[in-house]
Formats: sequence, C-alpha cells, structure tokens
Amino acid sequence: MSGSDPKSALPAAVVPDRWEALRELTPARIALGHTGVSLPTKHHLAFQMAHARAAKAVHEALDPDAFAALLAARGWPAIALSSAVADRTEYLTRPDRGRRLSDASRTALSAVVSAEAPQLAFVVVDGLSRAAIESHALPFLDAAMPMAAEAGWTVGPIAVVRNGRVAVGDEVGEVLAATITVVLIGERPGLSSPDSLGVYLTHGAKVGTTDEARNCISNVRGAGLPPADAAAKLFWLLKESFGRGFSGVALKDDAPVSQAIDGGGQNFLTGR
Amino acid sequence: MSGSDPKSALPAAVVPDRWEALRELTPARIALGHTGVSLPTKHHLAFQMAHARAAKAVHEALDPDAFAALLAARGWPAIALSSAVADRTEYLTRPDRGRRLSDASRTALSAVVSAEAPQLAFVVVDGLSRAAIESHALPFLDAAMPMAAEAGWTVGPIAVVRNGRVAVGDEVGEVLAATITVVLIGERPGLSSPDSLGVYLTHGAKVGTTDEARNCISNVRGAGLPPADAAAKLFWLLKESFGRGFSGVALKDDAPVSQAIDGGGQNFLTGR
Amino acid sequence: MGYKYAVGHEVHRFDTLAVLMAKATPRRSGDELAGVAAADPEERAAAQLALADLPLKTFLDEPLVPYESDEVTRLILDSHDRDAFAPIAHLTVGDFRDLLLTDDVDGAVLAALAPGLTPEMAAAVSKISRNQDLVLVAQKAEVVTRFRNTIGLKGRFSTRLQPNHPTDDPNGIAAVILDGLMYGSGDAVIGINPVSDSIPAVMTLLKMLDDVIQTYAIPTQGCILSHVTTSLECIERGAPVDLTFQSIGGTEGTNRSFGVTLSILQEAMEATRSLKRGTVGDNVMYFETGQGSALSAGAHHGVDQQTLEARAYGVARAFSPLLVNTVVGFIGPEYLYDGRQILRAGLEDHFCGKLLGLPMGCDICYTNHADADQNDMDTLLTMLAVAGVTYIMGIPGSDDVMLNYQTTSFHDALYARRVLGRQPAPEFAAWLEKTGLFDGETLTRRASPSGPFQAVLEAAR
Amino acid sequence: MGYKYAVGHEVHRFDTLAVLMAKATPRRSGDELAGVAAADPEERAAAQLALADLPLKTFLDEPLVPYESDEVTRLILDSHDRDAFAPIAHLTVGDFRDLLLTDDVDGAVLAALAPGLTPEMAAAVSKISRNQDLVLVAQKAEVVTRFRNTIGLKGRFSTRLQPNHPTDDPNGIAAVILDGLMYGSGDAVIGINPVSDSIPAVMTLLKMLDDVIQTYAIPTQGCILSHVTTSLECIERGAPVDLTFQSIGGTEGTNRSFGVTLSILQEAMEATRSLKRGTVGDNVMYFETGQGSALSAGAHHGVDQQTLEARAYGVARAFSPLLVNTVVGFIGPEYLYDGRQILRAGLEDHFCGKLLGLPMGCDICYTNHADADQNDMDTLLTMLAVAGVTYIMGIPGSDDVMLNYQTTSFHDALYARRVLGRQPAPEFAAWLEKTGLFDGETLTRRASPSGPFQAVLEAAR
Ligand code: B12
Ligand code: B12
Repeated sequence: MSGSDPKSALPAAVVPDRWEALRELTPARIALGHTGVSLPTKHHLAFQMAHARAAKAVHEALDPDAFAALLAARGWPAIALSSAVADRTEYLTRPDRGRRLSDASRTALSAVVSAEAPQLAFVVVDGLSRAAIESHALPFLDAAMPMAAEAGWTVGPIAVVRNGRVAVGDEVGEVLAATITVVLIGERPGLSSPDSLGVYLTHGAKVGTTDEARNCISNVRGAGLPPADAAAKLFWLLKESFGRGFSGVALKDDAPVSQAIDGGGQNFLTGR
Repeated sequence: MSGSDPKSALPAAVVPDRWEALRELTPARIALGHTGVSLPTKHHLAFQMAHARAAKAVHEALDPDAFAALLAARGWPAIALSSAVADRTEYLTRPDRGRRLSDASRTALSAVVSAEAPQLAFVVVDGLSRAAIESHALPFLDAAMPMAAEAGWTVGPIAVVRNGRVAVGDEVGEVLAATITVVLIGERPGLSSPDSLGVYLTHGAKVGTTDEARNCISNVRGAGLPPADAAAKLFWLLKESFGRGFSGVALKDDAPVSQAIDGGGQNFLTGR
Repeated sequence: MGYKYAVGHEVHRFDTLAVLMAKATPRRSGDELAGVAAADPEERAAAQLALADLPLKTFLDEPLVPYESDEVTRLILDSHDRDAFAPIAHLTVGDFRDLLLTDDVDGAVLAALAPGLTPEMAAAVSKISRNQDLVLVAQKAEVVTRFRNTIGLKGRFSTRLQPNHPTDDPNGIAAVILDGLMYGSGDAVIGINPVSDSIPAVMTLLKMLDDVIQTYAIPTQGCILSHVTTSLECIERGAPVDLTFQSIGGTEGTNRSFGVTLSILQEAMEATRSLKRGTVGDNVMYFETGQGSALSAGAHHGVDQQTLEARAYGVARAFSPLLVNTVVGFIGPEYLYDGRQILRAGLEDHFCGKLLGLPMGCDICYTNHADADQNDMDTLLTMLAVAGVTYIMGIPGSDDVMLNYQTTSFHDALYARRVLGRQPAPEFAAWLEKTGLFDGETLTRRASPSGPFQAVLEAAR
Repeated sequence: MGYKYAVGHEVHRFDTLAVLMAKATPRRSGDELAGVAAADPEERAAAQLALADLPLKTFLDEPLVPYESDEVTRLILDSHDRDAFAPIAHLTVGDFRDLLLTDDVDGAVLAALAPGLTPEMAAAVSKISRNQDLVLVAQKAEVVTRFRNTIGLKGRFSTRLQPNHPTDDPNGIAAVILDGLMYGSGDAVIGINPVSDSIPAVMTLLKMLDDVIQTYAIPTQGCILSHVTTSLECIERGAPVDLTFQSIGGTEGTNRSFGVTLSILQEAMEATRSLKRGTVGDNVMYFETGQGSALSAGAHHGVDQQTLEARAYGVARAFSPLLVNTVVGFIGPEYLYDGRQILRAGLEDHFCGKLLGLPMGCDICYTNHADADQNDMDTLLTMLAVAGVTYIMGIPGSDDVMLNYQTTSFHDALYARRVLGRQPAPEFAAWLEKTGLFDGETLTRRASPSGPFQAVLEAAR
C-alpha cells in the first residue's frame, strides 16, 4: 500500500505501533498498527492468505508406508497402519473412527505382537498435521530412542497410523500390551504453526481410556519446544510414570525449568 | 400453550390482536399477537414447520410422461420432455441448463414438428412446484383449449417439461415455430402457497429471448386467480398479441377489471 | 495487461480486471454459475491481495463493461466527479479501505467522497473488507431523503409496509396495512406489489392507498410496484402516484431485459415529480436491485454479480431516489446459495449503496429453495441494523403470500428497534404517538388507540 | 412414556425426553455424530412443537442423566430453588419462551428466576427460540461479578487478554500483554494458557503476571489456565493466584475425563478465596466450557451436546465464578461443522448462561479444520455484542500461536465497542484514561502515554 500524498486533505490512515521491536520476543502478531480501531488492510489480507493455506493443509494425510520405511531404515521395527476412517473428509467428522484401527490394521498389528510385552510403545499419528510428523517425529525419535535404550526400556514396533486421533494409541498399546504408550501426533495446524507436534503418554493404555489418564507435551516444533528438549521432558515423565505406576492428572511435571523458560534474567515489562 | 395461572406474579405473556376478524380478508399472517415485541411461540413454531415442508416439496420433480398421458387422454397431442438438467439438485443451481432442452428431448420434439407451424404452443413446466402443475394446469387448459379452438388458433403438441425454467419454452416455441408460446410453470412455493402456477406468454419465442418480451399471469391457484379466470385473461392478452404482433412490456393488460378486484363496494379501512 | 500475485513459489495470474474483481469476491453460487469465481480460497486470497494493490483510478481508465455499448458505463463515467475524487486519487484499493476505517472519515467526509466514487471502486473495496468493516464504515454514513417524511437520519430505522395479496383485493390489502400500522410499520413507504400488470387494477390500488394515507393523515408515501411503464400510464390517466418504482440492474442489457432504459427512468422521475405530491421533499423514485439479475439476463459481460449490483446503484443515484432496496435473497440459490452467502451479499450491498450516497434498505429474505432459514435472517437483520440500514421490509408473519418468499416481519422490525434503540422516521414516530397506536419509547402497543382507528378496530372485533 | 406431534397424517414420535430434546436442537454435526439428531427439518420442527408443549416441571421429575450415578445431576436437582421456580411452575416450555420475551421480564425478574431454573429448562427454551430471541432475552440480563474490578455492568464489554506463547517465555508473554494493554484489552482477566503442565514454569508465570499487575497498578486479575490440581499445588507453594481456572463439562464422566470432580472444584475455590487477593469482590473461579466435550469423553448419556453444555453452567454456578466462557468453535468440525453452527451455538450458550445467572463470555473462534472464517466470527461477535456478552477474548491479530486456532483480536473488541458504544469495566476504563494509554470516549490510542509505560515503550523502539 502506498504512503499518503501530501496534496491530499485526508491524513494517512494506518497508525503504526511504536513497539515493533518487541516482535522479536514472540511469534504472536503484535504491533500490527491500526486504522481507526481496525486492522490495516495489509495484515488483514496476509491473514486471509495464511488461513487459506492452513485450511488446505488439513486435507493432506500421511503416507504411513513411506514413513515406516524411514523408521525401518534407522533400524527400528515399524508397521504402517490406518485408522477406521475412510478418507480425510470423514476424518474431520468421525473422531470415533479415528480412534480405532481399521480391521485390517488390527489384524496386521496383532501379527507382529511378540511374546514379551514391551515396556514402551511409540505410535506416530498424522492427526491434523502431516507436516508435524514429517518435520519433527524423526528428530524426536532420534533423541528419544537412545534414551530408552540407555534406560533399558524395551520398545515395541513403532506404529505409524494414518488418519488417527490420540486415542488410536490406546488400541495399539492394548494390542501390543505395552506398559506405557507414547503417541506422537500432528496437532491441529495454526496459522503460524502448520507443523506442531503433540506427544501424549499413557500408562496402561487400552481402548476406552480417557484423557485424564494421559500426560501431554505440546507445541513440539521449531518455534516451540525443540524435539530433543521434548524427548528429554518425555524421559523425565516416563521415569516418573514407570516409577509410580500411573500417568495423567496426578502425575505432575515438576522437573526443574530451563533458563529460557523461567525468563532468564530480567523481564522487560516488570523490570524484575 | 396453557393460559396464565392466577397465583403467579407474572402476567400472561401473549397479547392477542383485536382485529383477528380481518383474517377473513387475506391469507396473509395478520393479527398474530405479540409477546413483548416478539412473535408468540405458537406462530413461530407453526412457521418453522411450514418452512420445513415447503423446502422439502421443492425437491420433487414432475413425471412428464404421466402428465403427458393425462393430456393425451383429453385428446390433446402431448410430448414428454426434459430440460438439460440432470437432477433436482442441479436444477437449483443451473438455470442455464433448466432453460434448454436435453439433446434427447430436442431430437424427440423435432420429430413431431408438423409442416404447418402452429399459432399457439403450450408448454407445461414443473419449475419449482410440481404441485402447481398437478393441481392447476389441467383446469387451466380445460378452459383455455376450447377458447383457442373457438378463436380458430392452431395449437401445436403440448410439451411437458421436467426440471425446466420459463425460458425452456423459448426452445420449444422455436423448434415448433409457434407464433406465440405459452408456458405454464410452477412458481416457487411460498409457505402458504405450495401450488402457485405462473403463465408466461411470448410472441415469437426463440432461444435467447429475454423477459421484457413476455407477459405474465401469476398466482394462478385456489387462493389466487382461479385457473378459468386466468385462461380468460390469457385469451385477452393472446388476442392483443396476435393483433399487434408482439408481447412484453409494451403490451399492457387493459382489460376491464372484475368486481372482486376493484374492491366491490366499500373499503373497510377508508370507508370509500 | 494482467495482474498477478505471488505466494511462495506459486504465482497467481489474473488476466483482466474483470477476472481479478471476480476472483477477489467472497464465494457465491452465482459467480460459480457464471464460471468467474476463484477456484479455491487461496486463489481468492491472492486476488484480494492483488486487488488491494490496484490504484483506484484504474477503474476510470479501464471500464469493466464497454463504454461504447453500455449506457450504464457511460452514465457512471460521464457523471464521475473528479473534484470529489481528488483526495483519494492517489490511493490503491487497499489504502482506500484503510482510509475508510479511520476516525477522521465520518459521515460528512463520506458524503463528500460519494460523487467521486464509481460503483466499481465501491465494489472493489467491499471485496477486500471483512464483515465488520462493512458494518463499521456503513454505520458512519448518513444518507437522508424526503418525500412526506424524513428517511435515513441517525438513530432511525424505517420499514416498508408490504401488504401484498394474491388477487390484489383492496380489502385484503387494507387488512394488512392496518395490521402493519398497528405494529408501527410503514414509515419508508406502503408499497404493494400488484399481482397483475392490469392498468385498471393498479389504478384501483393507487386510489385506495391514497385514500388510506389521507384518511388517517399518515406522514408516509405509497407506491405500487408495477412496471415503470405501467406507472407512467397511470400518471397519464390521473392516478395519485407518490413514488414510481422500478427494478434495475447494472448493465444496459439487464435493464433492457427488465424493459427499461435510462431515458424511461428519467421520464418517470420527471412525470412523478410533476405531480408535486411530496410535502417535505421531492425524492420520488423507488428502486430495487439484487445480485444475479444480470447473469440471468445473459447481460453480465463476464463481470461478477456483486460488481454489477454496485453498478445498479450507479443507475439509481442518477435519479435521487427516496429509497433503494437490495432484495438480497429473493431470486434463489443459483445466485446466493445459502444463509451465509445471503448475509455477506446483504452487507456488501448495503455498504456499497451507502458509500455511493444512496438511501439503502435491504429486503432481508430467502426463498424455500435456498438453504436458509429465519435464524439466518435474524442474523442479517441484526448486522444490518447495527450497520445503520435505512429500512427493511415489513410483512405479516414474514410470509409474502403473493411473491412466495420469506422476508422480515413487523415483529422483526420491532426487535431491531428494541435491541438497538432505534426509532421510526421522526414524522411517523410523532404520528404513531399522536394516534395513540403505539408508544414510541417502549415500542409497545397502546391498549386503546384514540382517533380514527377506534371505529375501524371496533368493527373488526 | 414418550412424546409425539402430529402433522397432517404423519405422527412424529419421540421415545424419551432425551430424544425429544436432541431432535428439537438446530442442526449440528456433534449430534449427528452421536446419532441423536433429527433426521430432517420436518422432524426437527415437530420435536420443537412437542417440546413447546412440555411442562417445565417435567425436567425436575425426569432427569436426562441419572441422579444416582451422576453428581452433576445431583448438584442441579439438590440445589434447585423451588421458590424461585414457583412463578413459572405452571408453564410449558413454549409459555416460558413467551414469558421471557415480554416487556415485564427485565433484568431483575431474570435474576430472581435464575435459581429456579435448571440447565435443562434453559436448554429447552433456547431450542425453540430464534436467534433474535436469544439476543433479545440475553440483552435484558445483567450479571455482575467482582474481583479487582466490576464485570458485566450494562453498557460494558470486557476482554480477556490471552498472551499465549509456544514456550511460555515470560518476555514473549509480556510483549503480548503490553500490546493488548495498548489496545485497551484485559479488563476481564489477563489469562495465559501455559503450554506445559510444569509446576515450576507455571509458578514463574504466576509471579510475572502478578508483577505486571502490581507494577502498573492495573485494576484487573491474572490467571494461568493450567489444570486445577496444578493451580492448587501452586497455591500450596505460595504462588500469587488471583483466579483458578478449570475446563468443565456437563456430566460427571466428562469432568472425570478432565481430571476433576465437584469436590476438587470446591477445594480450589476455597483455597483461592483464602488468599483474599480480590479488592472489590471474591469471585475467584474462571471456567471454560464448549459443546461436544461430553461426547468426546464418551460421557454424554445419549443427551444432545447443547443440553450438556447448559449442564456445565449448572456446575459453574455452584462456584460463583468471576468469568465463564464458552469456547464455542474451539474443538472443531466434529461438533460444530461450520460458521453457521458455531454462530448458533454461541448464541445459545450465551443465552443459557445468562439465564442461569452466569457472567458469560464467549471465545468466538474457529479452527483451520472447520468451514468457517473471519467473516463468520465478525458476525457472531456483532450478534453477541448486541446480546450483551460479558466478555470476549483478545489475541494479537486473532492468531493464537500456541493453541492453534483463531479467536477475536484486540482490534475486534474495539470494533464491537465502537459500533455499539460499549465501554470496558469502569475501573479499567478509568485506569486506561489515567495512564494516558487510551481515550475511552473515542477508543483511540493516545499519542504519548504518560506514566510507567513511557519508559518501556521508549526502550521498545
Ligand atoms: C423471481 C422473480 C423475479 C426476479 C427474476 C429473477 C431471475 N432472473 O430468476 C426479478 C427480481 C429479477 C424479477 C423482476 C421483475 N419482476 Co418478477 N417475479 C419473480 C417471482 C417472485 C418468482 C418467479 C418464479 O417463481 N418463476 C418460476 C421459475 C421456476 O422460473 P424462472 O425461469 O426461474 O423464472 C423466470 C421468470 O420468473 C422471469 N420473471 C420474473 N419476473 C417476471 C416478470 C415478468 C413480467 C416476466 C415476463 C417475467 C418475469 O424471471 C425468471 C428468469 O427468466 C414472481 C412472483 C411469483 N409468485 O411467481 C415475480 C413476478 C413474475 N415479477 C413481476 C414483476 C412485475 C417484475 C418486474 C417487471 C418488476 C419491475 N417493475 O421491474 C421485474 C422485471 C421483470 C422482467 N421483465 O424481467 C410480477 C409480474 C406481474 C405481471 N403479471 O406481469 C410478479 C408476478 C410479481 C409481482 N406481482 O410483482 N422478478
Ligand atoms: C482441542 C484441545 C482440547 C479440547 C479437547 C477436545 C476434544 N475432545 O477433542 C478440550 C477443550 C476439551 C481440552 C481440554 C483440556 N485441555 Co486441551 N487442548 C486442545 C488443543 C488445543 C488441541 C489438541 C489437538 O490438536 N490434538 C490433536 C488431535 C488430532 O487429536 P485428538 O485425538 O482429536 O485430540 C485429543 C487430545 O488433544 C486430548 N486433549 C486435549 N487437551 C488435552 C490435555 C491433556 C493434558 C491431555 C492428556 C489430553 C488432551 O483431547 C482430544 C480428544 O481426546 C491442545 C493444544 C495444541 N496446540 O495441541 C490443548 C492442550 C493439549 N490442552 C491442554 C490442557 C491443559 C487442557 C485441560 C487440562 C485444561 C483444564 N485445565 O482443564 C483440559 C482437560 C484435558 C483433559 N484431560 O481432557 C494443554 C496441555 C498442557 C500440558 N502440557 O499438559 C494444551 C497443550 C493446551 C494448553 N497449553 O493449555 N483441550
């Protein structure tokens, strides 16, 4: 948009905000300025475009075979599965089906169950963001798998589920008879965060488990919690959960907080 | 809804209107009363139901064969046709297709064209109300056909068109080379008038004709203009149109008005 | 020539200004029917971004409908006021939106700008505006017109009393008029759509309407919404015509399909004015419009329906109408598919009309073949009332028993007045008080109206 | 047992009260998912007609969710105030709608009725109400609550400042708080959703929020929206907690899936009150709700989602909250498919909450997987503002960068205040004036704020 013309009787419309420098501190859309009480055209239309693109991305499902192959290439046994949902459109309105494996997948998964139940099962689910899985699931597992190995926890085959919800992990965990099931899932995409990964931990997961029995690590991504840090947080929670025999609301994250999060030194607004 | 309870501190809600007797004069929803400034529950919900039923009726198309058979039974040559629309859902969003005959129908119609072009062509079209055709098209034609015969006008085969718009008559008229084409069509259904018939007269109709070139007789139905009266009005317009060689905006209905319509005697509101 | 916008690797191209305008329009079935709509929301957003960068003056240089062959284009460009345009001549469409939203732009500034705006400019800025912008800007505008009362003042909200009857029966129509008056309706106009085009029938109704207004000394105007040529004939024959009505569209071809030209409208305005029936002003024309009519007439020139609708306002303003009305959901789902599309179109139309300096009302309505219901209408009604709509329709129980569609009821209008504290036109409000029909303050009916209505109500018991 | 309604030859039967309620509900995807929705609009209309004839007292005799196994049902029925109910005890649901709309029923009458209403009664009457009824009735209600300022007065319109950050970084959060304050946001609460459930991280944020409020002497309250048990632990550890937050649902099972019970909520309310941090009142709870959560938890008992939502308000009102908020489009299309369903649900929720005597706000929002956009939000925002919504969310540029959804922006709130002449809570408005941040009258930013903000803004250049 062009600047104002000095010959014009009408004043420049957009009033910028004086604290644009604070944008460094947050990905939030601050200091947008205003025209009257309203959002300037520039920001309004940028938002429209971001929304159009975000909404489009929701309709892409993961290719579980390709992703399972990546895992296998790392030497981790993996199996490609699908939820009971038929397609992406159905996925949006049928969470009940997204929480269950398809019949074929349940059969396939049952076929790989080993005699000894694993302590840990990882379940990789596209959820609402394929991009989250494609960008952050491998880095996360690259950090988490060695930790598990070091801790001596047995790990079942990694399930990769297309069109799944968080609770699809319950069925996987139940079939594998895992002590703790960890679901990596694509969180719903935000305008500024198309690739946010969520990590859900459930002790003794089985079909019908509800959310009070899980713990959650959210916003795993570049601008959020880096995958490696998320794996470290998971590790802390896993230890607690194995130790106490449960997960969920009663299991609080009481690990010491890193410098970055407790604000480092001074807060610019309070001076404290 | 029950009346008010004398023990209650709260007054009766619905205030009736004192002119309910005027309802005799009009099918309009007058004298509904009010609660505060709002419509009483009773009338609000009756309206909802009427709307649900009216909206449902829109989705029913005419069976042109059955209707053509009825016409044939009266000794009038008739032909069942269809517009270029595939189904009722498409009908609603594709008026362009509803204005054209399907390829098959055009071929079929061409096959019945006679050497001598008719002066008059009737086209019966379901439009937005199959019920209008089923209720009023025969009574209308029962009055109109003898008038045409008496006037000595030659009449082409009656076309019965499913899923058509007014302008589908233009293609029929063009194929038949009729001097004047008269379309009987189901008007969009109202809440209180599911079966309203419209009659459109076009002199020299051909594909591409627009509405300024037509005349219209609307609201042909029980509570509106009775079919026989509509036929009489059409007869007046036909005579004028044949005489002057055109139809449309420039052809005004200047026939004397019946008692009923010029108000009979006194108007209750003005006393004049 | 052409316009483009790049997003990431993709470049969106828009070959012509008409394509750019069409693709920048929020989704609606009519543009899809015409084959001019954006393929998806991303293309739409790209078109909006490209349109925002377009200099406003482009619309003066590149007519969307050819100047040579279209009298509406000629009217718009020939009557464009360059001086009024000067203060915004350097702006892009995006800048213009920003400007309209500033606090400095108030009703007076908008009024001064109006003659400098073409309908295409108004349409363009509406396309890149959010619903809230359409409300906020329109609310600032004040367009005042007069005939026997004063329409459009701030804080006022008027209604057309629409007493249609399937056989034009004068007693049936009178019954609805009485019902409406008792509900405080009718300050914009008492306007009857006659079911027939019969000149004697229309003469009868004109006489009856005049009798009602005289008998009860109602400070309002009457109108029979027959074809303009029928009204002209009635004037010729000495009928008491307050306002002359006509449906209009945004291209010469559309108007031709309606059986009108600019010169017929001019003739009608002059003939109606010559009767000098207005007491406080001489705005004598009443126009109705609605998105989709140009496409229906095959006269849309590849231009989107909302832009053509704004061009219809360009026609209207040449005749200083008392009232203009977008009959927004009237035609059906082929142009506006559902409640959401009707809502958006209603807000756009009202905004564009007000920006162009017109006394915009809205027939907030839907048909039984559209995917819409009373709740959708309540929503649009509330939005438009906040936006300061000049008037809406008033029909008993929302059901037009002749035109076969649903519009706002007498009750609906009272709801809007109540929740937003709006009043009828001042002369009419005073009359309601005086006749004891209605308490203007609380909008409640009085138990026993005094004056001339007493007898008629007594008889109707 | 059973209910029926005859239309023409057809008789519509509804086997149970739950079926009747569900089928009378305007269409939404969540009820279709649960398999309880009406088959078509005709069945819906029939259910509404049958529901209108149902005596209100039926809801006292026939619990939709069993009394024995559900503590929410027990709470609702055991705390029902028969005296307050007496004036309407003889009414049907339809009569009740009629009554609510009368002029005699004003804010005071509504307040007196509230303890006599069960959530199911409120839900039932909302189901047979048009959008305009939901606005008109809610507008009459006045629910006032207090902590450090006064929320909910007539003519006021508050906002929660929601400065979320994807890593809970205190400086990042502070940047958004500043942005919001400069736009006049935050009088309802400054409320942060922490990305983690880490107790130390939450402690840090609580301290920071308290510092901000103290440093600038802002007459408002802070809240960290962690799980109630986390808040309790923080109180234990001496953190400065103003308000305690919790998501709640309308059945015991839903709440259990959220990890809460009524007794935990009671404990939280008492612990928070014991800190005595409020200056003008002691409403210390903040609740969020939203249609669909019960079905998601498999705890819906075959009851429609809107009725269960109203039951969540039944839970809320037992704890005298400062704020209640329906996060209407938050979960996604499986419960509310598109803008139209979100709009209707938002109006219903607000209406039911106000009827039950709650300080209802609305998170006017949508996700990227729903068929909704900013225009839909503008519409709901305008409707709710007319309806007198207590507060809405304020987020920079509508984009929550942690929760991943779109809600109302600081600008949106100013729009609503501007077009409807609403003001922030009185204490907060006075503070905005005093600090020179903001001109309360015109809602425009002042060129140079005085006081403590000057330095911080200078540094941010
Ligand atoms: C929808 C409608 C319109 C729409 C048409 C939209 C469209 N393009 O689809 C709009 C708003 C543009 C319109 C305009 C006018 N209309 Co009109 N319209 C109707 C309505 C409500 C429904 C018609 C219908 O259901 N048709 C059936 C469907 C299935 O077929 P369709 O092919 O889609 O419809 C076509 C015709 O309806 C035609 N059409 C619409 N109105 C008119 C009017 C005349 C005189 C003619 C010849 C054709 C015509 O337009 C459609 C597209 O071609 C009727 C009232 C009714 N109850 O029927 C009045 C009605 C037919 N219209 C009427 C009038 C007067 C007009 C106008 C002349 C008003 C004016 N002063 O300008 C204009 C111009 C008409 C023209 N020459 O084009 C009168 C006719 C009176 C008479 N006996 O002559 C009616 C009866 C309403 C009334 N009483 O006022 N109209
Ligand atoms: C949608 C949502 C909700 C919805 C869930 C709706 C539904 N039933 O579908 C509602 C509003 C009910 C909700 C409630 C709560 N939520 Co929540 N929620 C989210 C959100 C925005 C998106 C989740 C998502 O995309 N999932 C992926 C989809 C594809 O899978 P899904 O199977 O459909 O989703 C399931 C899970 O998301 C689960 N879920 C949702 N929230 C939570 C929270 C916890 C702790 C757990 C274990 C599970 C869980 O519910 C869904 C159905 O089972 C995330 C933030 C984010 N950016 O991801 C926060 C988030 C996960 N929720 C959070 C919190 C704190 C809660 C509450 C505990 C708040 C409270 N104080 O009560 C409650 C109760 C949760 C519970 N135990 O059930 C936090 C978790 C923080 C943490 N690290 O533990 C997050 C990260 C947001 C935040 N920062 O505040 N939530």
